[in-house]
Amino acid sequence: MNKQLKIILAVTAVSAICGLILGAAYNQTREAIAEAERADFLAGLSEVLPPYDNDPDKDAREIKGTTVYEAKIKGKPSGYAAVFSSGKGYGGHIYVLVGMDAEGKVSGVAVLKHKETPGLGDKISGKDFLGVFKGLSEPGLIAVKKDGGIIDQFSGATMSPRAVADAVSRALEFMRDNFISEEKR
Amino acid sequence: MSGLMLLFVGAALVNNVVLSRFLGICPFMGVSKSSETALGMSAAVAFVMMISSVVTWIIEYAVLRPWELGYLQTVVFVLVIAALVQLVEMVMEKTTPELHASLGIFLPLITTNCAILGVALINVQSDYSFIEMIVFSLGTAAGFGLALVLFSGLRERISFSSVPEIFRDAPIAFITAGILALAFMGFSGLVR
Amino acid sequence: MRLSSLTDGIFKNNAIFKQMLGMCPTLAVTTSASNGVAMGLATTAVLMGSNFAVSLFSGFIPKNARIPCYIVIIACFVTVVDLYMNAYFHALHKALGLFIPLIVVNCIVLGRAEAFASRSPVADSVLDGLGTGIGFTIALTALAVCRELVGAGTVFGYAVAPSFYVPVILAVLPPGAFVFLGFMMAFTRFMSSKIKGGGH
Amino acid sequence: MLAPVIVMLSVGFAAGVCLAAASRFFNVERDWRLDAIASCLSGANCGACGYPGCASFAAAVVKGEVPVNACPGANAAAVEKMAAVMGTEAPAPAEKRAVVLCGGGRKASDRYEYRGPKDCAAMSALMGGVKNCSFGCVGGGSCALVCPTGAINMSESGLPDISAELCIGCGLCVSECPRCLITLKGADERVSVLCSSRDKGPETRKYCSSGCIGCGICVKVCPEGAIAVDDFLASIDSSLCTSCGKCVEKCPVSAISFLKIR
Repeated sequence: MNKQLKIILAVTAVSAICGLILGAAYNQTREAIAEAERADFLAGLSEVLPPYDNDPDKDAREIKGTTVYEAKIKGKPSGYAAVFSSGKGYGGHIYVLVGMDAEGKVSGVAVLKHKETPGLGDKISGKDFLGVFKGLSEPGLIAVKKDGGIIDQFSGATMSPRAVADAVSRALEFMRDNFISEEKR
Repeated sequence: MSGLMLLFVGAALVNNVVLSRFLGICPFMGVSKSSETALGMSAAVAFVMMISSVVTWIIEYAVLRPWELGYLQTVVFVLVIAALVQLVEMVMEKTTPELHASLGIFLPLITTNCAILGVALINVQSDYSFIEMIVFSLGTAAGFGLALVLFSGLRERISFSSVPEIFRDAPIAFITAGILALAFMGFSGLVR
Repeated sequence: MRLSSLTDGIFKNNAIFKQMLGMCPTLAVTTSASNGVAMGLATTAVLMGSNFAVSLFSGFIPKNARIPCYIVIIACFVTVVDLYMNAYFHALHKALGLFIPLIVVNCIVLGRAEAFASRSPVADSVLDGLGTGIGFTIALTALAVCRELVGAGTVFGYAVAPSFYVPVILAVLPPGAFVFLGFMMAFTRFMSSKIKGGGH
Repeated sequence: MLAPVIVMLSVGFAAGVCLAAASRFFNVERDWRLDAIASCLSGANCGACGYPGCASFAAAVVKGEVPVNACPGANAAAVEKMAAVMGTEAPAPAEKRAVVLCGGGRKASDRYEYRGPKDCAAMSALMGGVKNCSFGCVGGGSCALVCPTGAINMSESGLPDISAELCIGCGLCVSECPRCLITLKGADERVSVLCSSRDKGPETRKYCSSGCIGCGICVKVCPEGAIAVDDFLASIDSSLCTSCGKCVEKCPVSAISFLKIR
């Protein structure tokens, strides 16, 4: 009998100890991780949004299920940003942070999370690719050349840039509809 | 229904767990010397993969998500898989001793078989429903079995051909696997 | 405390070329040299830690329950490393994030734990972990450099190949991984047979 | 803080219970003698005992189907240990070692320059064989390839060098050699004629410097009369031979020599 008991005891004890260690480690690192991720996100925001003097992630608003971060200068809204994702990526979902200035033009794009093939699709997080989106104001035009847009895809990897373009155009369209009043559009 | 079929074909052929996701290569290379062990191994892997996917899916949605213990995911999944493999090893030792002997070291290695943990994690991370999870695991197990049996057939043929000294056994096996992977790449684009 | 447990892991008993373990990350990760190095170092850290923990507890764990216990210890160790790295070395974690869960299912770690650590003293186990880790890193980086050079014309991200060279994308894709590893294994076997004085 | 510990505890406990239950129901009662016997065997699964592997040979021994010394690879110590496990007294070990009956190799001249797969069957079939001597070893190394314990490796002299320690007498090389040059010799046979050429003396002399020319000096000099020459080839009767070594000294071409003992 004691052979079986020893097995139960051993597995349970080891698991419990590991649970304890993990719980402690998680608690100890929880704030630090949240802090680091927030800093990361803020860095992404500042890169994407035009200059601002408020805390965009605090002035966030929920519109139709999407959180939109608002950038302000002395109280006057100077830009908006939102996270959009596209499932059309080669490796799966691609999460993109898109920034728009007060006139409804793209002020910056950053790729937050993607699982594209390293060395191939992951060029989408490169500065030169994302720079292409800056200044565009027509959501319809934002697509890869193959699909009639103006964004040029990389050789050997069309799915990743197409997914990013799709996410950016949807984000721009969403923000323009909600924030840019009729006459400026 | 067609969505599920696409999911199955996608898991089995398009992103085959071994040839394009690179999961489960160690047993794939180790056991594919003869096709009976290959069949035995893919049956064992399929069995463990199915049960572990179901159990891990239930644990994820019943325990880990409500109590937001996301960080425990890897440890709990691995524990479940390891216990299952140990179970399969004992059952096999009792019921089919010769197959157990021929699988040898590779039976415990199923535990670290990246394919099984990989499938469990993918099921959870891509938020598959219960049915989708079952179909995905079945597809992946079928893909693993297909690749393994095909490859063991190839390797049996290779052992008869005269291979230069330095390429014998492992290197030529990898190069053949590369060509097989190339063939499987033909499936990409079949499912989008 | 035999030094051989360190040097074994690097040449004589190299994880990838001789033991043929840890193939999954080897093929998946070596698309760029920096990934290769990062994965190698992360695996070395985990290998040393888990060998240490396994050889410490191996006395209490009965034979039938050895695999679940060892793999839980390894997974726990990997998750702790992941958490702390995410908290305090966030930039490094963003680069490595994808690879750390891969280490749990890396056959080398459990392979060494079960084959070596559970049967030898703590000091030897840690040394073996270090040796195997270094051997793994060297092999991984070598493979990664070759694949990146052919596949993207760059090494560690710096463009090296002459301008007219058109990178062969296949080297970075799955089939290329298998083929490159096959040739590399043949090459190391060729070298070791040369060093051993050209056996028959 | 408690949540993770509770979760891990319960999952661990559940896994432990399943494992414990499984280890009880699926418990395979293994006869302790099986492992004890298997540990004395070389584990090379060579099949010389007629069983598909050491595990099934051990099972046969435990069932008493086969005597303890039926494994040619088991040396005296191993046979004694197995006898102790089985409770029978230890019979004489049937320890056998492979020996190559040819002393030529590089010393024998080549008929032509051979370029092709390194395989004895091919090398000895092509136009009467690579060597001018149509009886001797062609040095293809097929015996080395087939040896389960790696006891044979081709030496510089062009002949297979069989290490007495590693050789377990499984006989796989005997059946592999196309010219049947390898035989299994017991521990008691200490001296042997390392040549198989049945050509006339001057013939043999022409193509091999250490081939037996059938001169018969060894027959005259052997005190026990254990040596006889037929078809110009000397052969030693091991039952009469006391391994005094006189023939080894007197042989003009040193074709007779002592065998390496364990």
